[in-house]
Amino acid sequence: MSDDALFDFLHSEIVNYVLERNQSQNKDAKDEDLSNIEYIGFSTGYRMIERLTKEMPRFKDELETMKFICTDFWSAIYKKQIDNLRTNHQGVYVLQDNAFKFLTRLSSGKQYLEVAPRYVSFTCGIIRGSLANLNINCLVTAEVQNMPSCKFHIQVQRT
Amino acid sequence: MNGTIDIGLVVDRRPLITCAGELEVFSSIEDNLAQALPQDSCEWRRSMGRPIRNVHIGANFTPYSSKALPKGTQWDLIRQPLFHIYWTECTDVDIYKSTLRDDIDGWLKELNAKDITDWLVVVVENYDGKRTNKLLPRTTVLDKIRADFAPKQGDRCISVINPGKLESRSADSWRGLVSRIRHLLLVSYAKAVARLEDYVRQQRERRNEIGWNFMQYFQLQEELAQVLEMLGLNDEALVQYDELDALLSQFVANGITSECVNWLGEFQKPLERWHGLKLGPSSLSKTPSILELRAYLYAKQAQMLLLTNKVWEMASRCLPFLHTCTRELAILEIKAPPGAVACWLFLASMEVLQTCDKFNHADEVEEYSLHTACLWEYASQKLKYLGDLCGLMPGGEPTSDQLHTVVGLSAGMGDNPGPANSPSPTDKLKSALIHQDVFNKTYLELAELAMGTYKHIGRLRSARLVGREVASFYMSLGQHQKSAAFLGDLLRTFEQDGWQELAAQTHLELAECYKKAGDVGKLIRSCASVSSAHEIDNIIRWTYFDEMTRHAESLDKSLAVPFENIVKIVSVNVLNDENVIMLDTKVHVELVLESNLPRELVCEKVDMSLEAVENKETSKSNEKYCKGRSLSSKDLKPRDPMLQRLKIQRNLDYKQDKQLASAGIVSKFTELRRKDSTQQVCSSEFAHALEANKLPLRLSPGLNVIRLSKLADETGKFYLGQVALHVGKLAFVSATLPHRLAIEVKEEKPTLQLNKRTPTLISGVEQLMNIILTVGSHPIDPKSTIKLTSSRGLSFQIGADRPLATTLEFEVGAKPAYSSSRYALRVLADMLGKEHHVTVAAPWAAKPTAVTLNFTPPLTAAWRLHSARHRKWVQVSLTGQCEQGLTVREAKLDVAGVCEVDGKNASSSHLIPNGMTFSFMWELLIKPGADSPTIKAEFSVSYKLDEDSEERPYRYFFDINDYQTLYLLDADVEPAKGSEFCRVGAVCQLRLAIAQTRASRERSLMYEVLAEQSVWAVCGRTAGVVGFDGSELERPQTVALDVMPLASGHLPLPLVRISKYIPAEAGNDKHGKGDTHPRLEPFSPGQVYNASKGKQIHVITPVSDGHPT
Amino acid sequence: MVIMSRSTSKFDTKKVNSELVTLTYGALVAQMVKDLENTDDVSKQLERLGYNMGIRLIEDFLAKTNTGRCFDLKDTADKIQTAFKMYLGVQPNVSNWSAAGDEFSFILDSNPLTDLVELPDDLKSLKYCNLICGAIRGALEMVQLDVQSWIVQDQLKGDQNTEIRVKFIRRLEDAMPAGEE
Amino acid sequence: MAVCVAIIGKDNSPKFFACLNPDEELSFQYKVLSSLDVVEEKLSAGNKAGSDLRELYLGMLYSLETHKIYGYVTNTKIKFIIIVDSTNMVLRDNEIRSMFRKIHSEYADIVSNPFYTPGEQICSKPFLNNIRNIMTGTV
Repeated sequence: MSDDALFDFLHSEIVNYVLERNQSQNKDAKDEDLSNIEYIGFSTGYRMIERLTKEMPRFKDELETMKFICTDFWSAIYKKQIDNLRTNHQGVYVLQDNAFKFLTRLSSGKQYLEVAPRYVSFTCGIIRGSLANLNINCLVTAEVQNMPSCKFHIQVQRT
Repeated sequence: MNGTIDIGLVVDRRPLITCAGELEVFSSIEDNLAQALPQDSCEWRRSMGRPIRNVHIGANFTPYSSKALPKGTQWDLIRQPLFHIYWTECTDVDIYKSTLRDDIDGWLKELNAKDITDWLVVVVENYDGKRTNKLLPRTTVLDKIRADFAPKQGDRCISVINPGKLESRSADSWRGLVSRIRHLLLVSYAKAVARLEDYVRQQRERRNEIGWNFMQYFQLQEELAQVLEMLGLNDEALVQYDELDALLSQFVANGITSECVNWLGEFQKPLERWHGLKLGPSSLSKTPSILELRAYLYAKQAQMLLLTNKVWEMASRCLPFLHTCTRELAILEIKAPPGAVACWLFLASMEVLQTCDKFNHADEVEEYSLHTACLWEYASQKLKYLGDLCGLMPGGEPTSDQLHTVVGLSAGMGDNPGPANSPSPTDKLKSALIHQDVFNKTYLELAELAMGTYKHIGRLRSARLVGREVASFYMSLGQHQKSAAFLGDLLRTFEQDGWQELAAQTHLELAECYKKAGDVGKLIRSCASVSSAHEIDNIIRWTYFDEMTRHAESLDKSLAVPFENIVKIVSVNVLNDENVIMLDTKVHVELVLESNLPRELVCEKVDMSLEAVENKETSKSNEKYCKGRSLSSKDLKPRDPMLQRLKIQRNLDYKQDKQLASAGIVSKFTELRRKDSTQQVCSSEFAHALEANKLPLRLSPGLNVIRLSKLADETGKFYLGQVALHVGKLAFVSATLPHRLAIEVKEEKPTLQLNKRTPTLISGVEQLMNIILTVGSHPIDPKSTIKLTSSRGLSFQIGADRPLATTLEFEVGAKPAYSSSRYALRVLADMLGKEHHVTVAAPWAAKPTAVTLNFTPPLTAAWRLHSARHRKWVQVSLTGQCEQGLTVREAKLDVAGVCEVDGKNASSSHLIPNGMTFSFMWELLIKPGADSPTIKAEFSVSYKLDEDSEERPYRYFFDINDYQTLYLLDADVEPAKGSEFCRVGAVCQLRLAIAQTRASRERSLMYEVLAEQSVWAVCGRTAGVVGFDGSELERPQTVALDVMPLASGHLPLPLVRISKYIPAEAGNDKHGKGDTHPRLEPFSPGQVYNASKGKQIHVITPVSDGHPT
Repeated sequence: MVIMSRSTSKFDTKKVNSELVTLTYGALVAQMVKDLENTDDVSKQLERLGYNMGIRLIEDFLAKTNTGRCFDLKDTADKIQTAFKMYLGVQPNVSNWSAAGDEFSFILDSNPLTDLVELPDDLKSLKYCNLICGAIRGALEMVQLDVQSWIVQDQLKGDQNTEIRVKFIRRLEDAMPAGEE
Repeated sequence: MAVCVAIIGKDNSPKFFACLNPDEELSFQYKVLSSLDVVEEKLSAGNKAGSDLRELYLGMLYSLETHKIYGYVTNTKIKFIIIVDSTNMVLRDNEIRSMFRKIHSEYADIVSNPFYTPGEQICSKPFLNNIRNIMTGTV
């Protein structure tokens, strides 16, 4: 596929599909239920990572894995790297993408902030799925303050 | 003379040094020299950029003989004298010139002839006393020798002070000599080694040529190895042996492909000896068998490894090595008596293990345990094999052939006795092959060691698998319990890792084991598991199924077997519409089971336990669990948390100013833990349980839908607990269901209500009330009666006809559940009390309950006495109390004939609305002056609430006392003399006139002027006492007081009050003690008539011209 | 810690992209199957999704290839063929023209959308790659071509190759907006 | 030519098992199971030692008189086990390694099937065939 237009369109169709379905089941619109978008991302990521890590040496540790997610993995999917990765070295990682692909299309600033969550859920899923398959059990959430910048919070579950 | 580290060195590879010249000189220092040489290490520089190594080199000395001289370029120089020393102690130059020089010259010529360049001339100097005082000669012999023979290489000539004498001075020169020899020797030795290496290389190149022979080559390269070993380069020596190892393997692997490798044929002769490895010092026979060759090679490698402290590597190389050997035996098709190879392998592994123990350093145990574990296992396997072969296995008896085999094998092992306290592997094996019990002991010992070591290094699975072998061994030993224990562990491991097929197999073995052990309970259990394992062949499954059912019948006490894989709960559904179920109604549950049993199972009973929920739990769990109406397989099988769907929601954060600060997503999901699937069985007991509707239940293979139900006969909250299938005394019991499905059983008690029909109850009137009886969740016994008891003054009755009573009983009668019926209760309360009680006793209520009824009278009355001089009036006013106004008529006032009464408005009838007051007036026609006995007055009136209700009387009783007028009081205000008007601010006169109308006991009374302050100012006294002697009645006493009006207009006169005045002294006749103060006593309303009431005086404003008054 | 931005991936982005779409699409279909109990509904939904994508893809396509209007159906077929190459990275053959020339097929011998898919038995009737049909319909509607498109052969059903049929219905008026079906 | 290929899940339970000779399957299962000990050993050792065990291919896990057992662990903790006849001199380390690579990519494809739930038994016919071909070296 020469370019990722198809992926973009597919992604926004997924968002539409899930939201329409929510409506049809009249879930409350206030705190939108994005579970299904996230899960579609999850199973995509879970399978994707199986393919991507085929040729790769074994990861040394969690941090190395995260770095991989931020660099090679991210640029494979979003054609750019995560701009900033922070961690407290206790299983919390914050990935910041200053121009997150699915938000760049929305006009930046605050006006579309309310709909932003729809466009980050899939990616949260991708991250969670990939890490899950790499045996890092975690919770992934996202926060958008001013678009198109987005922060992804990864919380590793130590159990 | 021997080197330092020659353990097991077969050939002494130390270089030979020849000694020429004055040998006696040499012999005096030979020993010192031989020892000194290897003491210090010396740098060995080699060609081809190989690393510089520090080596120790020793030497053997032989007298010089020209015939023994080798050619300086021979490849095997290593075996020849390769360094040559000329010794002399001549110090006299003249003697040197005369004889010595020629001798040395000859020696050197011979060396050169063989182009040998490695030589040294040593001049030993002996100092003794007589020489010391002499001056040293200008040139010494040494100088001469140098000049003559070694003008360029000065280091070829050296002088040394004889160490035998004067140690101190000689030490340095001695050290010099030794290191010189060491150095030069090494240089020449290095050359020799290099040549040898070249030669070896050449030989290897020719390895594919016809006639090339491995053994020859072997010896050649080993020589190199030995040299390196001698130099203490064990690692490099090892490399040589490894190369040989690899080369041999290569050849054998390729097999005899061409005649170039005919030499391999040498090895193909049948095996005669299987001595094991013979670790440690060993030598190789000229024509070794492949095993011997291999053994020797390994022994050598082992030795090098031990010398370099690599015990673990020796161990690690062992198993692969043994595998290679067996494989090569196979490839070379070497014939060997049965068991021979096994013996050899056993011995080999045991020897290695023993050596490991010997060299066991605490810090290395870990490392080599990694490799010994599998060796122990291997040894045990080999032994077991031999046991089978020689009929040593438990339960068996060796046949004569087998005994023969044993003899043969023992012979082939050779003798290798160990010290008494620790028998050698050979000893062990021999006795094991002879005595069955020793065999058993040894085998179990080895297996235990294998398991132990495996566990130690954390290879649990491997340990368990050894355990499997052991289990079967114990089986044949008839020790089924032990066997079962091992199999149990094995099974657990398989199940933990989820290896169903292996688990199934183990169940099979366990079943056999329990059968032998006669443990019916466990046997049934494993039969069930086997027969429900799809991995196992159907015929087998059937037989075990039958076995199970057969034994189930013979059970004498009940047995519970967990569901596990035998039966699976697919889904559970509560069929009732609500989770709240009324007492005495049926709970219906649909249960879908999947039976993995191969045949139909007939269950006499199927039930599902109900677990009562502790209240504290319900409070919180209500929300969480009880919503669920059904469990599906999804809920039942533990999900992989890694694949969980999460609840993801949008999350918007607003600032104070309601502006959207950030938007994101959050997960409402909290724990990602894996919920433990293992639940204890038979925890709940089946006291309250749902039961299958159709029994016996035929549980067929595959899916089964089962309807369970139970009459809810106890209130409370229950979880659906466990499922149990009963087959005779055998019960298959499921794990406890996740506490998601709860049923709540409730009951509703009947109730009895007593309801007013009207907002207020009125006493004195019969009214209707409602008794409402509501039957609860289950009907009441029709015979049961309800009893009402009333408090005093209250009476009631059901039904119009029967008379009112104070107690009342009535039967409930047949009433369906939840029906409610209404009874009309007539009530009548007298007017005495406002509050009345009804006590209700119902059979379902523990104790009777009292209901309070508040009644209000229909109307209230009040009375007043009015006077005019001597005439008297009574006013009775009625106030209505019921919302619908009541009508009154026939008001009567009965004064008990004290006097006549004249009703003013009594005759007519009146409507008195609620809260309104209506008054009746009567004049008491009494004679003035007559005394006034108390009048017992009774007011009566008849009222009715509305037209159709009949009239009832209302009575009101009151007493009238002191109603005769005793005093007439009058007052007037007059302007001061000379003015005809009262003016504001001008003093006027208040004239009081008090007249006594009849003689009375009171002699004196007091008057008080109670003037309105804002209107009147009383000047001077405001009160006084007037006395009456009772002589002249009706003649008033007058008093004048000064008062001043403060306002203009028609003013009411100041109010004057008179009271009885009882002087102080006059008191004692009343009470016993004297009264020091005078007292006032008020008159009762009727006794004083004040005529000035209502009088007014016109007061005008003061005159404008201030003319005095 | 901060990462220096090196935006070249060690992966073959083309390949990754194609796999990403394939997997994402798969996940979506799986979700739909979970949501809608009826398989035909899923197929319909997929077609609708494809349609929505089609009406957006066409702009992207025209912009990138800066081609104009299609003259005739043949031309259209060729353009779609390039679109296939462009978006799915596979070049289908255009064939099986109907006599009337108003119907033709795309024949794909491999289809990235389905290459890694195996339909479970209970979904044999699922038209997994109906998305494509929808996309074609949607895209053409934007250039005023009303067509039908459906799957004739499907590798997922064990056919040799996947054949997608396109049937020309009518030319739409320019005025007519592209609305939902 | 490999005599047995096994795929073991994250949870150490077998997800796929193929043997040239079905009769041997059971005995191979025992071998594969015990090889898991070594796999775990190597992995944990790898963690300790760090870089030395970064390669997915673990090499020979252990050898028996009759067989050699090789291991490979994906980044996602899926274990592939190959059993080879010890008489087989043809298969050197590199052949084994490339076999594993092929198996890995086959596995990755299976996982990519949206209708396959990771962690379930793999019972896809085409997959089985592909693995067989890899075993027999026909690919």
